[in-house]
Amino acid sequence: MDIIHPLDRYLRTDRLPHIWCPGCGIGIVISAMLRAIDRHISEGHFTQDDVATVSGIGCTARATLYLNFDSAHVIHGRAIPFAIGLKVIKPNLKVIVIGGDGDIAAIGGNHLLHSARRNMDITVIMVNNMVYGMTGGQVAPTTPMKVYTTTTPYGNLEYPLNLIKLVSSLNTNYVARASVTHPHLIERYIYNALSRDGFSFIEVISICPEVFGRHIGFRNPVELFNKLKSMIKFKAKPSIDESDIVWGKEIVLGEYVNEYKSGFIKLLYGS
Amino acid sequence: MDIIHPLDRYLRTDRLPHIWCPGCGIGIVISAMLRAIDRHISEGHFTQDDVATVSGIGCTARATLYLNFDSAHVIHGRAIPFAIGLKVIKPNLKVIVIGGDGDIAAIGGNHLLHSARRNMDITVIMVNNMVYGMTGGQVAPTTPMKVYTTTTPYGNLEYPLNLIKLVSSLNTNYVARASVTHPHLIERYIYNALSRDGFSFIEVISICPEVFGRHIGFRNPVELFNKLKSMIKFKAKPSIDESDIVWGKEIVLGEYVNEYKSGFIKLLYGS
Amino acid sequence: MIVDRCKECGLCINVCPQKVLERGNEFNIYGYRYVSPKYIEKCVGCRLCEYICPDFAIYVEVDGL
Amino acid sequence: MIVDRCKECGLCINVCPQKVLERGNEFNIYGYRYVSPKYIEKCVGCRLCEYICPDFAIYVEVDGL
Amino acid sequence: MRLEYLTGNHAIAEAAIIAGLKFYAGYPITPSTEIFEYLASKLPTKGGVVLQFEDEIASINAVIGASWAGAKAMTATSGPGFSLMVEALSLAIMTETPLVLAYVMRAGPSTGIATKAGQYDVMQVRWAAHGNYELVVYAPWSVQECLDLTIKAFNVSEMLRVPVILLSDATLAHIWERVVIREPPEVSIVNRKKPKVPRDKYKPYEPEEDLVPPMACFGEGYRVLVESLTHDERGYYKATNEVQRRLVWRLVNKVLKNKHLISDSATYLVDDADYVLIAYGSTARSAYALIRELRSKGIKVGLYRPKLLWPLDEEMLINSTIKAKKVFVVENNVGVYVREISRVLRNKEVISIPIIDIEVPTPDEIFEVMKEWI
Amino acid sequence: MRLEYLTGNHAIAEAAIIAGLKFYAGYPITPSTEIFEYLASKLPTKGGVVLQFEDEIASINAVIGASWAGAKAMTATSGPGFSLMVEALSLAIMTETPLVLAYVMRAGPSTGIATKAGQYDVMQVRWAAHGNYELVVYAPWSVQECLDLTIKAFNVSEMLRVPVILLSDATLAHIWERVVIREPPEVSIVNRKKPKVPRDKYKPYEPEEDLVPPMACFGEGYRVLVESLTHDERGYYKATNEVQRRLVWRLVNKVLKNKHLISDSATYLVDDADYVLIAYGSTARSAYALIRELRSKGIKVGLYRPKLLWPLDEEMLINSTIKAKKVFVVENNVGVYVREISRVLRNKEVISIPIIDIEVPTPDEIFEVMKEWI
Amino acid sequence: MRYELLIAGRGGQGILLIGRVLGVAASKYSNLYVTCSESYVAETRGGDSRADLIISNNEEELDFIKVRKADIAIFMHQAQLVKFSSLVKSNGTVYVDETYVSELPSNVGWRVLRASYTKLAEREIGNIRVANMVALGHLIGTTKLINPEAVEMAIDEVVGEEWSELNKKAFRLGLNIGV
Amino acid sequence: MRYELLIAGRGGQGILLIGRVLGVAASKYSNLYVTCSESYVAETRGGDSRADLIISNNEEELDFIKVRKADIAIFMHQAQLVKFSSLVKSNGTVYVDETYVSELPSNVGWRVLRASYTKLAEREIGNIRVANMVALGHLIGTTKLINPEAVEMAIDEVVGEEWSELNKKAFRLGLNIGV
Ligand SMILES: Cc1ncc(C[n+]2csc(CCOP(=O)(O)OP(=O)(O)O)c2C)c(N)n1
Ligand SMILES: Cc1ncc(C[n+]2csc(CCOP(=O)(O)OP(=O)(O)O)c2C)c(N)n1
Ligand code: SF4
Ligand code: SF4
Ligand code: SF4
Ligand code: SF4
Ligand code: SF4
Ligand code: SF4
Ligand SMILES: [Mg+2]
Ligand SMILES: [Mg+2]
Repeated sequence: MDIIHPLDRYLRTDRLPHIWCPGCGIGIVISAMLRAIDRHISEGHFTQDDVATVSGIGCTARATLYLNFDSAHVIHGRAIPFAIGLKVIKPNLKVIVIGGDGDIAAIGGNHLLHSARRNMDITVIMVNNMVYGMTGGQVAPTTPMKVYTTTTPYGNLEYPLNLIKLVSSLNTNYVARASVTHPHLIERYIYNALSRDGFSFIEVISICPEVFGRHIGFRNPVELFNKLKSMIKFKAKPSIDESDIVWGKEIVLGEYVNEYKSGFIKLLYGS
Repeated sequence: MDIIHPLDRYLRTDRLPHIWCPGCGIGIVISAMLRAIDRHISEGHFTQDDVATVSGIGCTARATLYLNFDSAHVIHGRAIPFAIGLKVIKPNLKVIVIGGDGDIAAIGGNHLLHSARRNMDITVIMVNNMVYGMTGGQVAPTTPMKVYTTTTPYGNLEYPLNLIKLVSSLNTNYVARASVTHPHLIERYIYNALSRDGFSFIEVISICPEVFGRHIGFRNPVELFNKLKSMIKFKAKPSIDESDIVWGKEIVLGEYVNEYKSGFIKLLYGS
Repeated sequence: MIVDRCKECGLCINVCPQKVLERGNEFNIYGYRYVSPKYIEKCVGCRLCEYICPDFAIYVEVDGL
Repeated sequence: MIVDRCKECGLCINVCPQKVLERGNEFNIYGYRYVSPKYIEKCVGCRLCEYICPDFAIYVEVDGL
Repeated sequence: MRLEYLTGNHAIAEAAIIAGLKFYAGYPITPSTEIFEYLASKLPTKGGVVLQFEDEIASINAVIGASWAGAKAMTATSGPGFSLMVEALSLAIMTETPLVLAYVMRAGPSTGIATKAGQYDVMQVRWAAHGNYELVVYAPWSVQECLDLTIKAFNVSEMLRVPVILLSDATLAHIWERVVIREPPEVSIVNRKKPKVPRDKYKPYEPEEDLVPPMACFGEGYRVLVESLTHDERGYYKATNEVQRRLVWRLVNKVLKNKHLISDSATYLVDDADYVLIAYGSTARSAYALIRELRSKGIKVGLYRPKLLWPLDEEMLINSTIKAKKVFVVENNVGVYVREISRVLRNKEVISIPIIDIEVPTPDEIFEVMKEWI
Repeated sequence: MRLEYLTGNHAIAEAAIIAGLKFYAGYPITPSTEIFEYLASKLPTKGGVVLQFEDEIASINAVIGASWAGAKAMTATSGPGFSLMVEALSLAIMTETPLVLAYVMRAGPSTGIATKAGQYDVMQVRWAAHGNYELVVYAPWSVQECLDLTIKAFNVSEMLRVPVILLSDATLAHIWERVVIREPPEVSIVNRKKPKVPRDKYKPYEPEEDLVPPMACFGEGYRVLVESLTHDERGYYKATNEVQRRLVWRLVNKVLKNKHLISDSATYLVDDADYVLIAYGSTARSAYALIRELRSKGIKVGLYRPKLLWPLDEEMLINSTIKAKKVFVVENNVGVYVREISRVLRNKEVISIPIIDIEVPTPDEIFEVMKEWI
Repeated sequence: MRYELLIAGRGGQGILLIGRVLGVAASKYSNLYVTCSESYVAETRGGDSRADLIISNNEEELDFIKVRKADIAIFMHQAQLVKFSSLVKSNGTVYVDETYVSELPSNVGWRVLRASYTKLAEREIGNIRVANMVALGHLIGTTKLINPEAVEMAIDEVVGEEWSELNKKAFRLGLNIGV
Repeated sequence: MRYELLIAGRGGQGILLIGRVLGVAASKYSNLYVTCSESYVAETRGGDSRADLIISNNEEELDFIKVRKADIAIFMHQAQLVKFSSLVKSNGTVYVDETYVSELPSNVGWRVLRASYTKLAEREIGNIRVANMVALGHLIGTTKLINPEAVEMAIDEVVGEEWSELNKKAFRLGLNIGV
């Protein structure tokens, strides 16, 4: 395996190019995540062998296939319990769950809720593209109201889930929102998440030009990117009340919860 | 069927006495619920034939067996989707889900979350006895930390779920907490919940002398009742920040969310 | 009182502000010593006992209203 | 550039503050006209292109540091 | 009557509308999703409701609820989703809830190859739920049959108060064929029996002679009781041998004793056949092609094709193979339904031809194995 | 060696500890809960972890994760819970994850009678997951066997990298019996094979001659890839016929070809028997009692008792019934495993004796049916 | 040697404890094989409680897990005696607690041993809850099924330290009935 | 009458649309029976795209759902011609888009009809995306498999109003090749 790109050592380069469509935001997230991990590794906090990535099924979930860590690409919605099994047995592992909004928040919602409540020591990175990408554009719990999708051809009637509010209502150590329009923030938040015990959650607002873009009339990646960018606001200390995504108007990025309580693993094994 | 007790018309009296242990709080909740329904019926808002009750499995869930409405006693955790199926097809029904904390918040947590998010027009009454009663005393997501149960014989390590916070983080119309120590409040909140569209959620703190009582050394129903009563605080307009249950110290009752947004059914069918 | 529904839990006795109720000495068909309104003359009709009874065993009839 | 990884999405062109990059005219083995750093002399090494590329196709080597 | 050019998935959706579908709940999964999407755009125009839920578990439970509200209701899924629906399937069986489930098979185990076909799940569909019961499973082999058997699935489901499964696969789901569409009164549509007695005499699980109880629904004033516990005719829980036996055997027998009403199969040139090929679903197309080819070479082969997969019509199977010297069972899996065939054809040589092909076994692949035996 | 007086559920838990269990995840369900509770109090003292999850789905997925972290891991459940675990069971099969699942059957369908027994789920346990595969199922008939077969279940699971199911029932779960407990080295404990090649040569799904790949776990530096999609030896997704065939057939054959290592059954007086009763689990106790009684009256009956229910050891079955005039299959259900028996014993009269009894069929009940045939 | 024992009474009379102690005594301290199946109705007070034991010195003899025809029975209450008397052999040995059993079936050839276990427990030990151990003592003392020391070890193990002396006292009381 | 048709090319060349239009034309407007199975690789651009059609006037003749030996084929690109040429009968009729196909296999007896569909589309219609309809026109014009009016009705139905004129124009262009 030739290493060319600076992140290639973390990639199964023999499997590139990946399956993601041109301009899909998922690759941006993974790239930022690898830089965050790389920084930890180069700072000596852990090694490449200590990292485990776990994902369910979906476009986002495919990420683990390309990563040169111990990885698991399991079933739709169940990455979190798999990850907990790993973490409890090998507490030294840095266990990272990567998944789409359907994977993590629809079918996997209950595991998100309860692992957050337990302050279980894993990091969950949810790529929110506001749609089911892999299956071709159905409504997601994160889809803005009124949007036409293949399963809501008369417009979505459901209020979108605010993951920041949900996860912050639980007992977690870290909750942040980033966006693919700002890769540095993704990197920083993932870095910060990996720097602590307990449960950490990062929502990354992403672009899916192929499917979501088509639904809202922005098939061109650059246009969709710029459209998203226009809604983004960054706040150093945002309040949870301002976390609702108002599509077309405002999406507030920032670290919403930032604490250092004991995680579940410490309670289980002692320190 | 002779009608003796004023609520007997709402009961399948041929099945009484019910299975609940002496002093179990569930009966108090059901009694209050029937009074709330009776008030609506006597005020002409709906009829006995318009009421549907649905439950999963658990001691609490057994309630539907005794109720003289169209009722369903289905499977563990799945009362909410069943109820949605009913409501969407027969929007005139007043659909009430009754369940334990395990049923609604553990295995059924995802359905709670997403139906609340949709502001789906059903009323969910969750009896929180902080334990799995029916299966004999295992830890529940609501069990206070450190409590010894049959599956946490070394003490519960998990932070208990605050349902009020969770449901309030979603898009619901009504969120309230009552307690079996104050039957009037249960009745009033259920009455209020049934007076509106959209999703309504009532948590009732209950006593399970048989199992939870045994775990914490309060097997006697009266003692457990008085112990619980000593923690109860009522607030007319409580804030969500004070909704955490601090077992032994403080449990704040009140109406946490009280809104009249359009429910899902109205969005679906128009008004 | 619907004696065969009473399970002798004592909650009604506990909440009655007038100390009207007492555990009886007789067993119902399920073997519980059901509650009886021993000092019924003291009852103020507050219905707390009815509302607290988990077994639909006790209810209050207010006469002469 | 790792030309065979590029998918012609244009995001790098969009974010480059210096307008260094342009869509090329040649096809890579997957049929995409990959990006090329046409005005590389203008590059300030900000790495925005590297960070934004979803395909690990472009990276920046900063010489002489 | 009208002509359409549709895929298998479209035909299932179209048929559901014709059969009177009023509620669809689902969760997207390849290769079944087009059923959902087709209905999402069409059903609301016919007064029905289509909802996407948070997962398959919610979907099927909502379908059960909707059926109890009086609607004809369905869902569609594939392997991983079906596996999640199994617990509720057992509930539907126990509570005798009419519903239709379209199961579009893909290559497994686990996530496998989502876009590709196989017939791996033909045993699963029969045995996956806990407890003993009979349910009804139809397997179409063409787009036309996707349509016809879906209508039949609804009818049987309403008639017997039993979940009915339409078992398709990824290949059938996505081929396009001409279909003839007939609407009522050109096709007959069956609706569940309603109570004939007044409310106070009605018992929700008291069967009539056909072993099927009339069904009152929510909001009709009958105070019905949907009960997942072992229950008597009133729906009251009873933990006794007597009640358990009566209930379980009735659930089984109401399907078996009415088999004549639901049975469906096709034969092709079996009368003089030395060899009978047995195949179902898309694979039967390949077997059929091979038979046509071999017949043209003078080899006497025939086809027995069960459309009703479960319960298998044993009599039909025996009669259709009575003269055959050998019976071959061709499946796009490791050879599983063949177990059922050999169980029934005890005195016949039964040869399994399991051909895994992510599209569909080809006639040549089948012949490759078959030729060793003839 | 030590003596204990335990219930079936306790014995399963005790055996798991002896076999090296390090992780239990579960969700309470009658009648399996005592396994969980026993382990919750004992396993932490042996360095293991016991966790209650939000549902059965989370539980089994956590078990799979823990197994990939290198721990021996298990869960226990009953019908409704098992039905929820099926999707992940398919994942465990696909990813060749060793795990043990104790399935304590109760009366179904659906919620049924939670506290009471039945053997309804003996087909479900084999066929419930989507996709084709073989898994291993043992059925004990006594508390001692709950212990012995649980240890065996762990050993086989590690040896073949396959989920193994211990199939008990509500009756067996709660009877108390004397058990002899042996710990290593008195019993042998098998651990999964580890890679013999360096990291860069290692392929997580490359089998050795026994068709089982050595298993590197997370955190051991091998960069393993757990893959639910159809995958090649490296774990790379490949949607081709070739890869799908190779994988599916290997998953099947690694169990079938190693059947001699896992086979287990018992016979009692079959050598001269005119009639052989076949029974498994708690019902076999009743059949055995009946045989003892009939033998004392001079009637030549014997017992064949498969302990390995799946895959059925066909050879053993045939050999054990070779002289019998008639074979009776006694089950506490509507008669389901008998299908498997008649499939195999093609030339033998096979009579089904299905007796639903919420405790266990009695010898008298069995004889009542049997006497019509002898 | 193979015995079937039936122990029955009302919930709350400690029926299952008799079975538990007997089982431990036989299997762990007497090298006997035992199968015990317990049944009780959880839901209402005063329902049936019953333990079926098969005890043998030969493992092969442990077959059906329930009592078919009991060699020995203890009935602690009239209701269960009526309900289960048909399960006892016509020449079986039957122990009854006269406190709660007043009528015996007439048409059977049982050898009946009786005493007022509950009253005895109340009077001699001051606790009616150990009436079960008095009955057990009576059974062991008269049948010699198991060595009394084994039973006492079993009591220690099953009931826990706090209550074991009290129970053993009751057991010894029963042992000496009629001696 | 039973024909097997194979239509193949690269993703993006509108292969499936040819199949779709043919299918509708045959089944809805010509009273023929059709089976069409489509295959394509979604994941990377320029992968294989292929439609297999069986067309017959007798329902009984619709058996295997894929092409075994095509009577007629359209190859829009060299890569797929190479890959799938073995699926065409040795005496089959083959249409090739000369724009992208330069070499034909020599050892088969195909009747080859060729034109530069893409170039024609670009030149005459001003849009290379309708090259597929040019090819279809060529096929219909020369085989008379289906009435051209039926095809035009199918085009109207399948491509939608906005694009139907353009496509029909291309189709007619193809119809007239070599006329
Ligand atoms: C149990 C189950 N149900 C459904 C599916 C089909 N499925 C695969 S991915 C997916 C959703 C993808 O959406 P998301 O998680 O948001 O990921 P994205 O593709 O948008 O990154 C679905 C429904 C499945 N694989 N398993
Ligand atoms: C799928 C499934 N899992 C587990 C069970 C067993 N079970 C029945 S009730 C229950 C929990 C009861 O607790 P809760 O919901 O809090 O109700 P409570 O009895 O406390 O009122 C469980 C785990 C089941 N019936 N179904
Ligand atoms: S479908 Fe959307 S989310 Fe999936 S790879 Fe394409 S652009 Fe990305
Ligand atoms: S176990 Fe607890 S919750 Fe259940 S009926 Fe008894 S007291 Fe109530
Ligand atoms: S109604 Fe009477 S008896 Fe009941 S609580 Fe009030 S005062 Fe006491
Ligand atoms: S509250 Fe009801 S059940 Fe309890 S003692 Fe009083 S009357 Fe009896
Ligand atoms: S690194 Fe150079 S090429 Fe890249 S974005 Fe910055 S200026 Fe442009
Ligand atoms: S961002 Fe990457 S993939 Fe996109 S055009 Fe630039 S180099 Fe190519
Ligand atoms: Mg998504
Ligand atoms: Mg509870």
